Amino acid sequence: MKLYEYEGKRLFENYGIPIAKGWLWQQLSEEARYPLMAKSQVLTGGRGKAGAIVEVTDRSKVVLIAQDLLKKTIRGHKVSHVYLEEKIDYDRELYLSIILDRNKKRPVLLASGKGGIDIEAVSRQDILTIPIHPLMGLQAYMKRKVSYFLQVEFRKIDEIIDHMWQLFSDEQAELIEINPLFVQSNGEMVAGDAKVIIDGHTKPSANIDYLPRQKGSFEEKCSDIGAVGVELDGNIAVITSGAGLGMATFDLVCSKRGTVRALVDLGGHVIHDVNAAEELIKEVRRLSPKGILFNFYFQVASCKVTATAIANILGGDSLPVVVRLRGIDQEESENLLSVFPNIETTHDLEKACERINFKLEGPGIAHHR
Amino acid sequence: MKLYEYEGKRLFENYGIPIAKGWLWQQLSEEARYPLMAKSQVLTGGRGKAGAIVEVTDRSKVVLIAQDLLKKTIRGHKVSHVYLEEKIDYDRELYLSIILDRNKKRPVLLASGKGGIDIEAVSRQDILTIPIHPLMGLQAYMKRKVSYFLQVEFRKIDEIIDHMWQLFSDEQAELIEINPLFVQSNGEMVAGDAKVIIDGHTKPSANIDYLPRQKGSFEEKCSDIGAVGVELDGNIAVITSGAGLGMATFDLVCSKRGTVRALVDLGGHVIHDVNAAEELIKEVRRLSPKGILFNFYFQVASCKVTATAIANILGGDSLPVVVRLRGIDQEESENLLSVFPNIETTHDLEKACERINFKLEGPGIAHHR
Amino acid sequence: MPIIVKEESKVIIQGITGNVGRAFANRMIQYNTPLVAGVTPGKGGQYIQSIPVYNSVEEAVVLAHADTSFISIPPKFVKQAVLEAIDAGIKVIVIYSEGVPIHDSMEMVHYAKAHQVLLFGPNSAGVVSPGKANVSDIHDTILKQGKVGVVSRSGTLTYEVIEMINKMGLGVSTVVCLGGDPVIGVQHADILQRFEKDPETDTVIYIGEIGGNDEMLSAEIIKQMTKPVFAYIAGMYAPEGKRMGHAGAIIRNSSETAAQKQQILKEAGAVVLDVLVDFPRSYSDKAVINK
Amino acid sequence: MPIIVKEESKVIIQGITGNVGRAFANRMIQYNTPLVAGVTPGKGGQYIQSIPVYNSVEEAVVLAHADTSFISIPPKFVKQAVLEAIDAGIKVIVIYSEGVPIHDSMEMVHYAKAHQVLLFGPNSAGVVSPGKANVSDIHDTILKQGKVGVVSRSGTLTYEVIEMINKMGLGVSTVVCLGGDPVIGVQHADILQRFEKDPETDTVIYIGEIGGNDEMLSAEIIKQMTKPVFAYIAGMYAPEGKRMGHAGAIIRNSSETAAQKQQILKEAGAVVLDVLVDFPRSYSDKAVINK
Repeated sequence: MKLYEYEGKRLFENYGIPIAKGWLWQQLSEEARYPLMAKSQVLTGGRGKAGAIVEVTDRSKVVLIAQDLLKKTIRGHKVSHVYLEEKIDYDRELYLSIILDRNKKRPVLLASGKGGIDIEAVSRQDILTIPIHPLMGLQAYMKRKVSYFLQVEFRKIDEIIDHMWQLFSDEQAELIEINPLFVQSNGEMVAGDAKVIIDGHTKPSANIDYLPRQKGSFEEKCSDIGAVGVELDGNIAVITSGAGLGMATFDLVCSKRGTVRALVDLGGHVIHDVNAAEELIKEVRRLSPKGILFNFYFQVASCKVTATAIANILGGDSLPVVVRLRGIDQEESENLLSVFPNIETTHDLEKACERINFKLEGPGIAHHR
Repeated sequence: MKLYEYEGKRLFENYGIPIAKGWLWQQLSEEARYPLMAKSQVLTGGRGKAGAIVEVTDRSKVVLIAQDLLKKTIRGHKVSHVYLEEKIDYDRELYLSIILDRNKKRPVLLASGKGGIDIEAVSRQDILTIPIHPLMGLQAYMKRKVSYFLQVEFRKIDEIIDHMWQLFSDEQAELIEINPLFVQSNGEMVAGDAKVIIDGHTKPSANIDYLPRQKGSFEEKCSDIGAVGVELDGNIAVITSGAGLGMATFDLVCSKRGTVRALVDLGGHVIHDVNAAEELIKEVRRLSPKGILFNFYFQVASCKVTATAIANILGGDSLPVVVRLRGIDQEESENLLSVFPNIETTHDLEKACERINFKLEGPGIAHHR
Repeated sequence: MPIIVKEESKVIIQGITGNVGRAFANRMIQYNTPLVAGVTPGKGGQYIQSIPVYNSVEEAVVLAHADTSFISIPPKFVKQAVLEAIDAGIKVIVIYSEGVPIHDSMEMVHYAKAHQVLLFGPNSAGVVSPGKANVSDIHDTILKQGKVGVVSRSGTLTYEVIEMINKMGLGVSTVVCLGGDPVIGVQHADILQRFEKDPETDTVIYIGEIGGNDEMLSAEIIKQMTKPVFAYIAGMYAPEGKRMGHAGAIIRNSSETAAQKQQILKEAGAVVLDVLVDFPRSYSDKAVINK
Repeated sequence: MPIIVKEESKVIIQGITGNVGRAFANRMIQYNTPLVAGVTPGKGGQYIQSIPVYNSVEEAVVLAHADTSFISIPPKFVKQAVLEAIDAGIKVIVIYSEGVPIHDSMEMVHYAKAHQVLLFGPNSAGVVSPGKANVSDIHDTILKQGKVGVVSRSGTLTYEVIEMINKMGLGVSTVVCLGGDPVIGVQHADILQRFEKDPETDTVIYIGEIGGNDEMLSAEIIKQMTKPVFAYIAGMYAPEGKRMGHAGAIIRNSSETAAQKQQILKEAGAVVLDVLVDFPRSYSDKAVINK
C-alpha cells in the first residue's frame, strides 16, 4: 500500500526521522512560519515538475493556492489533500532509501549525494548500494559507509538510518525513500519528502492518521472484493482463476489480435464465494466491455460457484460471453450456462480465445476498432 | 561472571520475570510477610542440601538465623550476604533455563517438569531441549513446545520465556537458570531461584545493585591483573605465555612426577607490561610455591619485559626458578637473568620441566611430598 | 528416480485439521501419496482417517520420520511453521498459503537456504511426480506419468500445460510450481539442474513471468543442458508500467520484460514460445530436427 | 598447493593502523606475504609503507581484489569487521583479537558458515603456509617448508610444535591455529579433510584441548584418512572441575576429558601422544612400522 507524503511524514515523526513542521490545509496552525510549501497529496511521483508543489509566501495566499492545487490531476491521480510545510533552507540535497529488492531477496540501502531529482536519472556510480541480510539486519559498518560516501558526519546520518531501518522492519515496508534529504548549513538534516510503501498483507504497527482513500478505481474495487483487477483500454474483459493463467490468456487473446478492456484474477477467496463473484462480475460490466472471456481451471474449488455467478449476472444478457471451464463439477456447470444464448462454453483455451474474438469481430481478418 | 541469586533476582525484576518479594538482611522491610526463606548468598549450587537455606517463621528469629548463615562456608565459598524472600506456596516445581551450548555454538532452551532438584540428576527424557539459532532468536513455536511438554498454559509460560530470552540476549548471558520455577495453585508462576552467568567480556546493560565481590582468591587477583590463574595444591608454580602452552607444560611437569601449585597464563596484556608482570609474580609468590617454572615463547612481544619482571622480583631470592624462554630478544633476556644464582635458563621445554623437578626433588626418583 | 518427492518420501501436512489441509489429506490418502502425519498445535492426538495429528513437527519427524511438509495455514503463522519444520529437520517444504508477509518470506527463504532445505513458495501450488507422490494441488486424475518436466511460477498455468501434454499423448515426470509471490524460495535455475540430471525427464517446459531476474540465472543453466527446454514467459503483451514493480524500476534491471527474457533464454538455447499453445507444434518441429 | 592461504592470496589487515596491525603489516611486507591493503574506517588514504589503507573492506575487494583478511582490532568492534568482510566477499578471515563477546562469536560463526567463509578464531594465531603466505603471528624466521600439517586450538603451543619439527629436520606444509575461545569458526575436522587432500602434506599433528566435543567430529574424519595423524590433547593431568565449564556439565557430554578424547582418537586410528614432546619418538616408531 502506497502512503501519501502526509502519512509517510507522520510515520517519520513516530520513528524520529526529522521533518519540517507541517499541517493539512484544513488544520493549518496560526503559528505556521511563512514561507510554506503547499504540496499536493497524490500517490504518484513527479509532483515538482507537474507544478503540484507551490511556495506560499504569506497567509493571504493559502486559500487560493490550496484550492487551485485541489483541482489538479497528476499522472491520472486526482489531488486529494493539500499538505503545508514550513520551507527548509538547505545547503545540500541528499538521497536515502531502503527498498526491498525482490531479486536479491533482501532489503537494500541506497544513498546518493544527488538528491532532489528522480533517482532513476542519477548515474550508477553516484549511488551507493548496500544489501542488508534479512537475518542480520542493518549493521553499523553500513552506516559508516554511507557517511563516507555522502561526506556527512557519522553522528548525524547514523540516527536517521537507524530510524529508517526501524520503520522499515516494524511497519514491514517495501520502500522508504527520503528524496531529498536536506542538509542545512549547521549540518542538521531534514526529510524533504516521504515516500513509503507498506506490504498490503500486514497491519501497520504505528498508529497514525491515514487520509481517506478514494475507492473509485476499478483496481481498488476488485481489491476490496478480494480479486486482482487491471483496467486497460481494449474491448474484451478477461477473467481467470489465477495470475499466471490470466497473463497467458491475455497473451493468447492479444496474439489473435483481440484487445483487452480488463484483466481480472479471481483470487483464492472469490472462487468459493458466489456473492463475491457476482459483485466482481458487476464491476467488470461497469467498464462496458464488448465481451467477456472467462477462463477457469480448478483443482480444489468447484466450477459451480463461478458458473452460478455468471449465470445470475450475465445469463440472457446481450453481451457476448465465452466461458472456458475445466475441473471439478465441470459438466454440471456447463449445463447451468448452456441455457443462455449469449453464453458459449468450451473446454479448450485456444478455442475460447478465438471464439470471443470472433463474436466481437466476426469472421475474417480482425481489425482495430 | 557468576551472579549471586540476589543479583540475578534484580535482573529478573528488571526483565519482568516474576519473583517473590525479597530483601538483603540489612535492608529487610517492616512489611515483609512471614514466613520468609533466609538464603545464603554464595556463588555455588547445592545450598539447600548444605543447610544454607532456612525458613524464618517470625521476625524474632531473623537475626539469629542470618548471623548463623553468615558463618557458613559452602563448597569452599564463604557466605557473603543473606537474602530473605517471602515463602511461596506452590503445587509444582518446574525447571527452565537458557544456556549457551559451546558445542552446538548456539543457545539452548531447556525445560523440565522435574524442578527443584539438580538438573543433572534428572533423566534425559524428562528434559526438553530446544536449540535456538543465534541469527533467528527465540521463536513462538519453541514456547508452544515448552507449554505442551510442561503441560502449563501457553499464556503463562510465554511471557516468562520471552523475558528470559530478552535477558539472555541483552545481558549477553552464558546461562540463565530458574530452578525451581514454582507453579502456584492459581497457575501463576514465580522464579524460586536465579542462576545467572554473564559473559565477562561485556558490560552488563541493566543497571542493578551488585554485591561486592570478595577479591581474595588467587584466581580473582590474576584476573584483575589481566592474566588467568588456577590455584592447585602441589609444589611448582607454572607461568606460561598462553593457555595451550600452559596446559602442555603442566602435563609435562606432571608426567615427570612433579606437582603443581599454580598454573598461570600471562595473557595478551601482561606480556607487554612489566608492572603487571611484577604484580603477577608477587601474587604467585604469596602462594608459597617450592619453585617456579616460567615458559614463554613470543612471536610478537619481547622476552625482555617478562625477564625484567622476573629479575626484579625473584632475582637473588632463595626460591628455585627455571626460565625457559624463546623468541624476540631472547639472548639479551637470558643475560639479564643469568646473573642470579637461583635462576636457571634454558631453551628447551622438556629440559626446563626436568630441571625444576630436579631442583625440588633432587636427583633420583621423585616422590610425593 | 523422481527429483524432489518420491515414493519413499514421508509427507506431513502442517494445518491438517483446517478445511484445505483436510481436503489435501483425503486426496493424498486416496491416491497413495506417502502421507505419514499431520501437525496442528493443540490438536495432537486426533486422527484424519488413519493419519495421526501431532502438536509439533518434531514429533512427526521423530515418530513418523517425516521429511517433507505441505503447509496450508493462515499466512501470518506461516513463518513460524516453516522455522519449526526446518529446525525439526524437514528437507522439502511447500508453502501453499497465499498472502504471506514479504518480510516473513525474506527471512524464511534465507533460513531455508542456510539449512539446505528446498522451500517452495509462498503461494506455491506444490510439487508432484505422478505415481510417486503428489504434494501439490494438481489433481491426481489429470496427471499421467511421462518424460516431460514442468517448472513454473504459476500453479493455474501449470494445469493448462498438463492438459496440453496429455492431449499430445505425453506425460509428466515431475511438475514443480515455484509460487507467484515476489520473494520465493527455490527458483527455476535450481530445478533445471535437477531435470538435467534426472533420467526420467527428457524434455523440460519452463514457464516464467515478467518481472524479476529469474531468467538471467536460468539462462546460465540452460546453456549447459543437453535436454531441450521449451520456455514461455507469461506477459508478452502486458502493457508496461501496469505491473512493473517500483523496486525493479529503481534497481534499473532492464531485463525484466517478456521480450528481453525471451531473448536471454533463446540465446541460452531454449525454444521460446510466444504463446503457451504453441508448445505442441514447437515440440514436433524440434523432434523433426533431432531426427 | 597450500590449503588455505597461497601465493596468489590477496591479504588485507583490518586494523592496519593500530600497533599490532602495523607490526604485522611490516612483517608481511618483509617476508613476502601477499598483503594488498589495509582497512581502518576513517583512515582511508594513508599508506603503511607502500600498502594503501581504505575506509571499507568493499574498497579493498573492489580496488585490490582482496580475498583474505587478518583482523586485529578491539574486541567489541570485531563483529562489525567480520560482517563487513563477509558481505564484501572475503573468503578467509583470521580473527586475531582476544576477548570477543561470546554472543558476537555465535553470530559471526553462523553468518560465516552460511556464506561458505572460512572463519578462524576469535583468538586465533592464524594460518601460514611457509614460503607462500603467512597470515599468522608465527614468525617467518622459525618456519621451514616441509610436509607436516599442524592444526591446533592454541597458538603458543603451535610454536612449540614447530620448534620440535625443526629440530627433527622436518618442516611444515601449513599451520592452522583455530583459536582458544569456547565458540570458534573452523574446527579441527574441517582442516583434517583439507590435509588429507593436500599433496604437500604427508603427516598431520593434531593439537586438541580438554572441553568441547571437537574430537568426536575429528574422529569421523580421521577414520577415513590415509595420512598418519599424531594427536596430543592438552590437559591430560588437569584436575577435574577446575576448568570444566558449566555448559558442558549440564549438557552432560561425558567425552570432554583428555583421557576420553584420547580414546576416541585412538580408536579412529590416530597416534596419541601423552605429552607433546613424545612426538619425535612416536614419529620414528611409526616410520619404522611403515617400512
